[in-house]
This record gives sequence, C-alpha cells and structure tokens, in this order.
Amino acid sequence: MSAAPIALAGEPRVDLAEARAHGLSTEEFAAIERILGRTPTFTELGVFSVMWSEHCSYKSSRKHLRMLPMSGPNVVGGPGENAGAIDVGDGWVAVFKIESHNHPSYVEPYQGAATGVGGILRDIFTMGARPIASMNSLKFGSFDHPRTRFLVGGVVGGVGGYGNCVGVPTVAGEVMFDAGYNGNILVNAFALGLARREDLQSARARGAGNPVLYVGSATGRDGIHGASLLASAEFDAESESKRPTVQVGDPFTEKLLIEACLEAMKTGAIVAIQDMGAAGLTSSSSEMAGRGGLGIELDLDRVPLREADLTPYEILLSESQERMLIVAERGREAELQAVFAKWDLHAAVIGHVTGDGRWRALYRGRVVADLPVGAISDDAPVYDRPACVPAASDALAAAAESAAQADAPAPAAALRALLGSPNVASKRWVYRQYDSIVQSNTIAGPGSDAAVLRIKDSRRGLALKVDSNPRACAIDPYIGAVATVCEAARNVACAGARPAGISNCLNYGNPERPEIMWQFIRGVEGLRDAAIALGTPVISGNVSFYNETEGRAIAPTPVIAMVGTFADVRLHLKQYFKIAGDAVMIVRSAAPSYAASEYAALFGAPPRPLAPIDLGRERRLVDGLVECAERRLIRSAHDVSEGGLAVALAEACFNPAGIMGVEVDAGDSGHDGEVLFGEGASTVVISAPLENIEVIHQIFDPLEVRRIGRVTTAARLTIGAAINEDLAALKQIYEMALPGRLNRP
Amino acid sequence: MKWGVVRFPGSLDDADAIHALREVLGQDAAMLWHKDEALGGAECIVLPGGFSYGDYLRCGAIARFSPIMQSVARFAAEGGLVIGICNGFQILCEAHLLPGALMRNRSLAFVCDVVTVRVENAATPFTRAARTGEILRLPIKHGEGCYVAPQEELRAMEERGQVLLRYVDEAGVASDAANPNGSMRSIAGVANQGFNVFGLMPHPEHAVEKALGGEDGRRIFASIIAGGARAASRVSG
Amino acid sequence: MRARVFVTPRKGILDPQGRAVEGALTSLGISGVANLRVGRYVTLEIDAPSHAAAEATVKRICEQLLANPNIEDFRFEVDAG
Amino acid sequence: MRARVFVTPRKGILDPQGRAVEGALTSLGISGVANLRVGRYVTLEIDAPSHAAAEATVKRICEQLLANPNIEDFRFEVDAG
Ligand SMILES: Nc1ncnc2c1ncn2[C@@H]1O[C@H](COP(=O)(O)OP(=O)(O)O)[C@@H](O)[C@H]1O
Ligand SMILES: [Mg+2]
Repeated sequence: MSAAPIALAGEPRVDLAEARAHGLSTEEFAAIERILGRTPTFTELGVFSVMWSEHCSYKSSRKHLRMLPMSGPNVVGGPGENAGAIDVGDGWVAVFKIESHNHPSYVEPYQGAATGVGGILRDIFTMGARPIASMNSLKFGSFDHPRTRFLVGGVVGGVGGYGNCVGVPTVAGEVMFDAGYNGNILVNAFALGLARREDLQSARARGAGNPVLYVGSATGRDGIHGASLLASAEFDAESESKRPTVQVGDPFTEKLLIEACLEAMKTGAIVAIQDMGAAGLTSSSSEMAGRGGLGIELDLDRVPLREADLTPYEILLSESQERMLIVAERGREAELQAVFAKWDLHAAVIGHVTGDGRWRALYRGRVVADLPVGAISDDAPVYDRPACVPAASDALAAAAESAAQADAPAPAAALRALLGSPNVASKRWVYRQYDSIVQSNTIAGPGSDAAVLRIKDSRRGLALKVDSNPRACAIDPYIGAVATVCEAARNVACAGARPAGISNCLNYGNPERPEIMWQFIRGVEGLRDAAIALGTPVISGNVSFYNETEGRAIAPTPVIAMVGTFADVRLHLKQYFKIAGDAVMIVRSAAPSYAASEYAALFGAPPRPLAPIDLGRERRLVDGLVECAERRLIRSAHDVSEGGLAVALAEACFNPAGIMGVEVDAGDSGHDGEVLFGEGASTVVISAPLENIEVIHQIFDPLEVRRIGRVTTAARLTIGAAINEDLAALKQIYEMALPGRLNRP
Repeated sequence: MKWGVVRFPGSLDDADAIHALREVLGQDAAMLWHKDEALGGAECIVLPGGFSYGDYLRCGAIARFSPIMQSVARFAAEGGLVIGICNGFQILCEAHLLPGALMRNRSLAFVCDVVTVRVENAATPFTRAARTGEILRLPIKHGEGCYVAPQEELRAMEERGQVLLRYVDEAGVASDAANPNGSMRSIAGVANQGFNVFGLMPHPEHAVEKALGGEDGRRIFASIIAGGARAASRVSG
Repeated sequence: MRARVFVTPRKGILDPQGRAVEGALTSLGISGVANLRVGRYVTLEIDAPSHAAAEATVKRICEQLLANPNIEDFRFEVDAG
Repeated sequence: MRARVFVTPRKGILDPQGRAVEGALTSLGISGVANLRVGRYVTLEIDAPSHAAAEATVKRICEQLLANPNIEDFRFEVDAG
C-alpha cells in the first residue's frame, strides 16, 4: 500500500459536507473512505465525484441496460469498448453512437450543440473509423415560449457550424416542438464511421512502461464539473451559480485530430486510444488502464495548459474539447509525434502505463492522487432505484388535457393546418444549414424518410434515421418505446435497407423519483422487446437523466437511431411518387388512432389508450418492404408518421424533381378523420406498377394491404369528396411554416 | 490530363475532387500538400472546398500564406490553369489572384442547396464545353459566398467577360429570389483577366454522378480537359 | 451620439480564432506576438435625450444582442453628446 | 507592448451582420439607432525593440492578415512601451 498523497496548500478540507457539495451521497462518501482506508484528498474527491456521477457511471441505469440485446451475428467488437460496431459487408464495419448534450445546449445553445457534435465524432474516430455521417434529434419548447427561437437558432447554428467545418455530412435528423421541453431542450447527436474490420482500435491499455501521449488542444478551465455534474442533477436556480466555464468547440482542431489520429493508427504504434470526454483526462486514463487490468501514472506538469495556474484538480477534471489520450508502444513515440506534427498538433508524453493497478497523478514532483484504478472506473455504485407506476390519474389527465375541443375542422382545413404545424412541416430551414453532401456518399440526404449513403468501391450502402415519439411514451412508456423502434426501422426499410443495428439515447427526468424510474424501466423493456423482434442489436447508447426543471420532467423520450444496410445500394427507394399511373397502396399492421397524434395536439380528440403493438406484424412489414425493394417491385415507400395518412400522401407528392399528384378513391374504408389523420398504425404508403399489385399482396400477407388510388401528373391531392387540394399550395404551406415562425428567410 | 488538388489542413472536398477526377472522369489527379512547394507537373491546379484553416478569421485569409500558394501564384502568373471551388474561390480572392471578396451570406446562415447558374461566357478554358446561356444545376454549401467588388471593377469585369457564372432561376432569369447569398450582380463564378484562373462557389465536383448531385458539373471539368488536350496537341503538333 | 462597443472573448474561455491567427503569424514569419484575442468592434449612432440615456440603451444592446454573456465580455464608450 | 486593432467594414460595402442587429433592435423595441456596423476587435501583446518597430509589425499583421483591403479598413493603437 502506497503512502497517502499530500493535500496541497489552499485546498478545501475534505469531509462529508464537501463530498455532498460535490454531489456524492453520505453512503457514497463512506464507500470511498472504506475503499481507500483513508479520507481522499481534495483532488481525489473531485475525481470520485465525476467518475461516480450519474453521467459517467450510469449508476441508476446500468442494471436495466443489461437487459438490452447487445450481441448478434453482425456485431463486431466486444462490449466495454467506446462504441459498438456492426459488420456491413465487404470487410467494412460501421461504428455508430448517439449521445445527449441537453443541459449544455440549454445554457449555451450554439457551443453546447457544437461541442455535442464534436464529442460524438471523437467517440467514433477513436475506434479507428472515419466519421462519414452525422444526425441529430432536437426537441424544443413551443413557439410561445420566449426562449424557443433563440434556442433553435443557436442549436441549429452550432450543429451546422461544427459539422460543416469538420467535413462530416449531416444527413438526417428530427425536430419537435412541444411545451413539455420549454425548460429542458434535448439535443442528441449521432455519428457514424466506417472502418475496415481489421483496423478497429482498442481502448484497452497494454504493456507496463508504455508511454501515454496527450494530443490536441491545451487544457483550460472549461466545463470543470460541466457535462457530468450538470447532467446529473436537476435544473434549478442554483445551477446558475454552478455554471462551469462554457466549453467552446474548435472544429478545425477536431478536423486535424481526425486526420492525424487515423494516420497515426496506420503506423501500428498505437496500443490504445480514447477521447477525453466527460471527466477528461481522469476518465480516459483510468478507463484505459481499467480495461487492461493495469495502472497508469500521469505527470500533470507535462500536460499542455492554456493558463499556467491550473491546479491538479482542475487539470484532471477539465472538459476542454478536442483532446485525445493515447497509449503508445514504447520507443515509438517519435514516430507518432511526427505524424501529429505534420498536422500541426502537439503530442506530449505525459505519463506511462504501470503494472500496479494504481491510478496515480504527480504534480510538481509530489503524488497528488493515488487510487486503485478499479475504484474509479468500475466500483462506482450500482443502484436499483425504486420504481412505481404513477397514479393512473396522471396519465389520463395528460391525455384529457388535449381532449375534446370545439367542432372538428373540415378535412381539407385540417390537412392544411397539419402541414403548417412545425412538427409536421418541412425541416428544410434546419437542414439547409447543414452540409449534407461532403465526402460524396450521400445518395439521399435530409428530406426523404431515411438518409442513404453509398460505400465507395462497393455495391453496399447504409440507410440511417433517428426517431422518437415522446407523446406516445407519455401515455405508455413501454408501447411508446416499442413504437419508436418500429418507426425507425420502418423509415430505414422504406429506403429499402434492412435494419441492422440500433444506438439509443434515453432522455428522462430525475431517476430518484420512482415514477420516472418506472418510465425508464418500461422504456428499456420496450426497446429490448422491439430490438429482439426486429433482429436489430443495440450496439451503443447513452442515458440522460435529470431532464427536469423546477420539478417538471420532460415526457419520456427514448431516441432511437437505426442503421440499415443495403446489399446493393442502387436498389434504394425514396418517399416520392415517381410515375403517373402507378398504383398507390397502403400497408398497415394496425388501425390508425388519434392517440398521441399531431391532430389531437392541434384540435383535441377524445382520449384514447395506445393500442398494443404486435411485433410479429411489425417484423413482417419491415421484411416485406426490404423484399419489395430488393425485387424492384415498388417505386416509392413512405412511412406514415406525424399528421397521418393525408400528410404522408402529400409528402409523397412533393417530389423535388417535380410535384406529382395523387387520386385516392373514397373507398370502402369510409375515410373518416381518424383514418386520414390518425397515427400509430405502422402504415406505409407505397407506389408500384399495376402489374406488381398481386405479388405485393402476397409478400405482405397477412398484413392489411389496400390499393387506395393512383399517382397522377396533375399536381392535386384528392381523397374522395373530402379533400381536393392544389399540391403546389400545400407545398408552400409545408415549406414556409418553419421559416415563417422563425422570422427568417 | 494531369491535375493537382491542393490539400490544406482543413480542406474537406479535397477527397471529393480527387474522387470525381480520378474515379469518375478517369483523370490523372494527385493530392498536393500545402506545406510542399512542388506542383508535381500538374496542368491544372484545384483549390478545393473546406475550411482551410478553420476560417474563423476570414475564409481563405490564412491559406494564402502556405508554401504551396506561392507556387500556385507563380504557376498562375505563367498562365497555368487554376480553379478554386468554394473555399478555393475564397483563397484565390484573398491571394489577389481573383478580383473581389467573398463575404458572409446575406442570411448570415450557412446554406446547402442545389442552385441553377447560367453560363455567361463559354469562350473560356473553364466553360468551353458549355454554351453561353446554358443553365447548370449545381450544389452549393457555404456560409460566406456573397461576392462583392467595387462597382467600377464589376463593370469592367462584365465588359471583359470575366463573370462566368450567375445565379438564375429555372427559367434562366437572375433575381433576388434566385440569389442564395446576396452576391452582387448574382455572381457565382469569376475568372481573372487572363482567363486562366477561375473561382466559383458552386461545387462541380459534387455534380459528376447521376446518383449523387447530377452531372452538370462535368461541363466545367470537360472544358478544362478539352483545353488540356488542345494544349497537348499543340505541343506535340 | 456616436458609440463604440468592444466585445472580447472572456478570459479563460477558448478563443479558436485567436489561436488560428497566432498560428498564421508564424507562417508569415512574424514572431513575438502573444495573447492575441479576436473580438468584435461595433460602431453605431444613437439618438437619445441624454448621455445617460444613450449609455443605458447601448448597455442593453450589448447585453441582449452584441455579446454572448456565457463566453464574452463587453465594454463601450459613448461620445459626449 | 499591448496593441489593439480595429477592423471595420468599408463604407459602401454591405454589412449583413450590422443590418441583422439593427433589425433585431426593432423587435426589441429599441429605436433611435442608426449606422450600426460590426467589425473586428483584436488585442495582442507584442515584443519589439521599439515602439516604432511594434507599430510596423502590427501594421503588417493588419495589412496581410487581419483586414481584407477590398472590403475593410483598419486602425490600431500600440501602448507606449
Ligand atoms: N435536425 C435535422 N437534421 C437533419 N435532417 C432533419 C432534421 N430534422 C428533420 N430532418 C429531415 O427531414 C425529414 C423529415 O423528418 P421527420 O419528420 O422526422 O421524418 P419521419 O416523420 O419520416 O420520421 C427527414 O428526411 C429528416 O432526416
Ligand atoms: Mg418517415
């Protein structure tokens, strides 16, 4: 046992009160003293406080996340590494992950969103994969809220500002506006990278004596206790004063890091590499050592600093952006340093791997922290927090709130109103600010159901989309989660790709409240069941708790990122009708309902429970779409989501190559409002040559397949006698709604 | 034909330009590193899109000092062909190899879209495969593409035919609505007085494949290649 | 009255612009420059009943529009009317 | 020595940022502001053998890097050493 490190002059005394001020509980502080056999120093206390924070340790969620299906025949790379990967064929693997940056984005929208993008990109290239695509899921408050416009402008600007400058195309996403997010916006960022299977990197330290290199931006006081603590507690008046130094993103340095790291990996001199994310130097060093069952010693005097007077505590906890930590093969430091110098980056040797299992930090020749590696990287508490069903009245009350208003509008008026609602309307104002084509892989960018990317030098391709459905989750957190996974899978399958893997970001309120914990557990169960049924392993993810302000939690918002694969990307589909005379058909696995619909949000509707989802039928729908695409039986496929069937039909007509029309017969289904505007029915609108109708019916059997009309050249949308609208006018409403509300061209 | 694509540390569309030239158009294209001086015998230099040095100050302001840009300036002075796309256009203006400057878009927002541009002068090495008046559909993606120059200079440039591309609507008419960034006189691309240096905000290298951004960008590359072939035949003949 | 506003990156906050410019100076062969920080300089004319009123308005403009309170500081001067 | 550089959009050149701020002022209910222009404010420390040498270097930095002569003007101050 080594001697206890010495307290530094001027450091606060460590006691329970100080520990609690650091966000540790009485029991947690006792556990720390027990593990160490002594009281930690102030520096060590800081280390524990971040490493044992909810954000870093997943202490409330870990137990439940174990139920997710994380393996499968296409899953590459064991658990415990930074992000999962799936085999996408021809020797390529796709590495992808989604992560939240909610709290920082609420405080400082531009930089918060920008650094969210930067952070998730580092998670990807640290695995040895070149990032080739980004997505984002954004949830804002309602337009009545005074901060909404400001937050939208800042977040979208930040996502674009960072992504555009690093050269990773932003190819898809989703945006929602709802008063439930007034005090807690959600900014979830996704990135995907491609690697040759044999080039995947490890984050497992090996070889005592191997040097540890620090690469990238110098360390400043940014975000000390930032991401971790902010994301591990509710927002209240006090958070203002705890506000850390805001992290500012530097996408140019990130770009240099991407190129330099990928080039450095090719030398073979890198043993392990990890980005410095939350809890920066501390987490990256202790986690790499922990995975390798080794120790690590850091000389803090060698860490490049932005300001000379940083304390060891600050150096270890800084969350400065654009930094990477590398374990190199001994003797090959110079080789790596030459690569980084080529990219004008400094690579400093700041320590080495040890065999003693200790995580040790030296400062001015003295040991300032000396902890068992496991204590910080593995021994964080795991909680089985109490969960209980909220009083039934809550859910009903929520549903009743939107209930029964005045008379239902006429169908045509309802359609126009829906197309102009910010949740349904075109998100072009947003994605026009994102470079979606750089890297020359984007076959379908934002605008259609899922993005489609090619893989160069191969016939293969990928489809991706991110989805969520907080309204359904608010009514039933289990069914809502299942519905979200199914929607994401459908979106990918509508592009013709086979859903292959999931990453997820689970955004919930305060897990210390049993009702929230219950929502969370039900959400994870829904994700599990749907992922198993669809054969899509969950290869990565992130949990964001404490999304509440002044005691008001957001609706449960599991965000699902689905990645699908094409054997032949030339067979991809878009959502748009193409050829006049084609049959327009719908395939659906359930009956549409006003429950959790945009229609109900706009006009009110009698409260409805969510219908249970038959996962066997969902699987059939997805498989059928893929088969239809692979056999070239259909010319377009579009998932029915917010706004229901009528909106989906209009969207399918908005072909960028020229508006098409559609004529729907007022058939036997009796097109009442719920059929036209209901949601939740897992419905897909497809168009196909007449001669294929028969075989399409067979493929989807036993699902409901119905031919409802035909594609026309006249740019009109007609549905029996109920709706007869000029599509150019509808498109105008759909395109102008967001810019109109955001007061920008 | 031999091409050199310059890679600055923050270049982004460098690999796209190489891909378009080599894989799609079958050209001999090499990547040139900004810290080097050699142009590797290239007959046409491409300054690609991206954020050469992060471009936090002014786009292209820092790139012009790199060693390779000194060679590019000499090459241009000797009549060599240089095309600057997006950030490359900004660099050429900052390096005074082209007149004018590129400022922040009128909307103050980055814009990624497909625009229609009209070829204003087809009698140049960069446009000879097109017709004057022809309309091309090309992608744009930039935050600072608003072209400005003093009025007298603009007038002189127009008279000399240096404005090669102008933003227009589908019908071929220049208008405020069809101008994505507020450029003066809807200018999308200009050449120098010697017509051997060309800068444009649209990305022809992202429009060479039907499945991606269409094929109208080929017009620009085909023009240069045709000129290269002519030059070669002049030399050999 | 004429007013001038100076917005500067707050001390301790990363200033990528400043870093990039310092880097460029090296390639220009200029040495001896340190701590370069890039901010904004805003000039305006303001019509107000008094110098104090003008100052109050400029302050409000700074707080609400010109400076980002999370990462920037500002100061301003209003010419004596 | 400390130096301050002021870069301003040249008169006659459009200044979209300035226009945007003026537009926002209206929605903030602030009137009476005119001719608002947004430029850059750069501060730096410079190590030079004399005040004159420092001034010469700062001038060079402005001309070559900080201002684009096509669209911007600059002026600078170097503190008496
Ligand atoms: N934040 C965003 N970033 C990029 N693309 C977006 C964003 N939000 C929406 N989109 C794009 O707009 C289109 C419509 O999105 P959405 O309404 O979520 O589709 P769906 O209803 O099919 O799930 C999609 O192509 C999507 O990728
Ligand atoms: Mg969809």
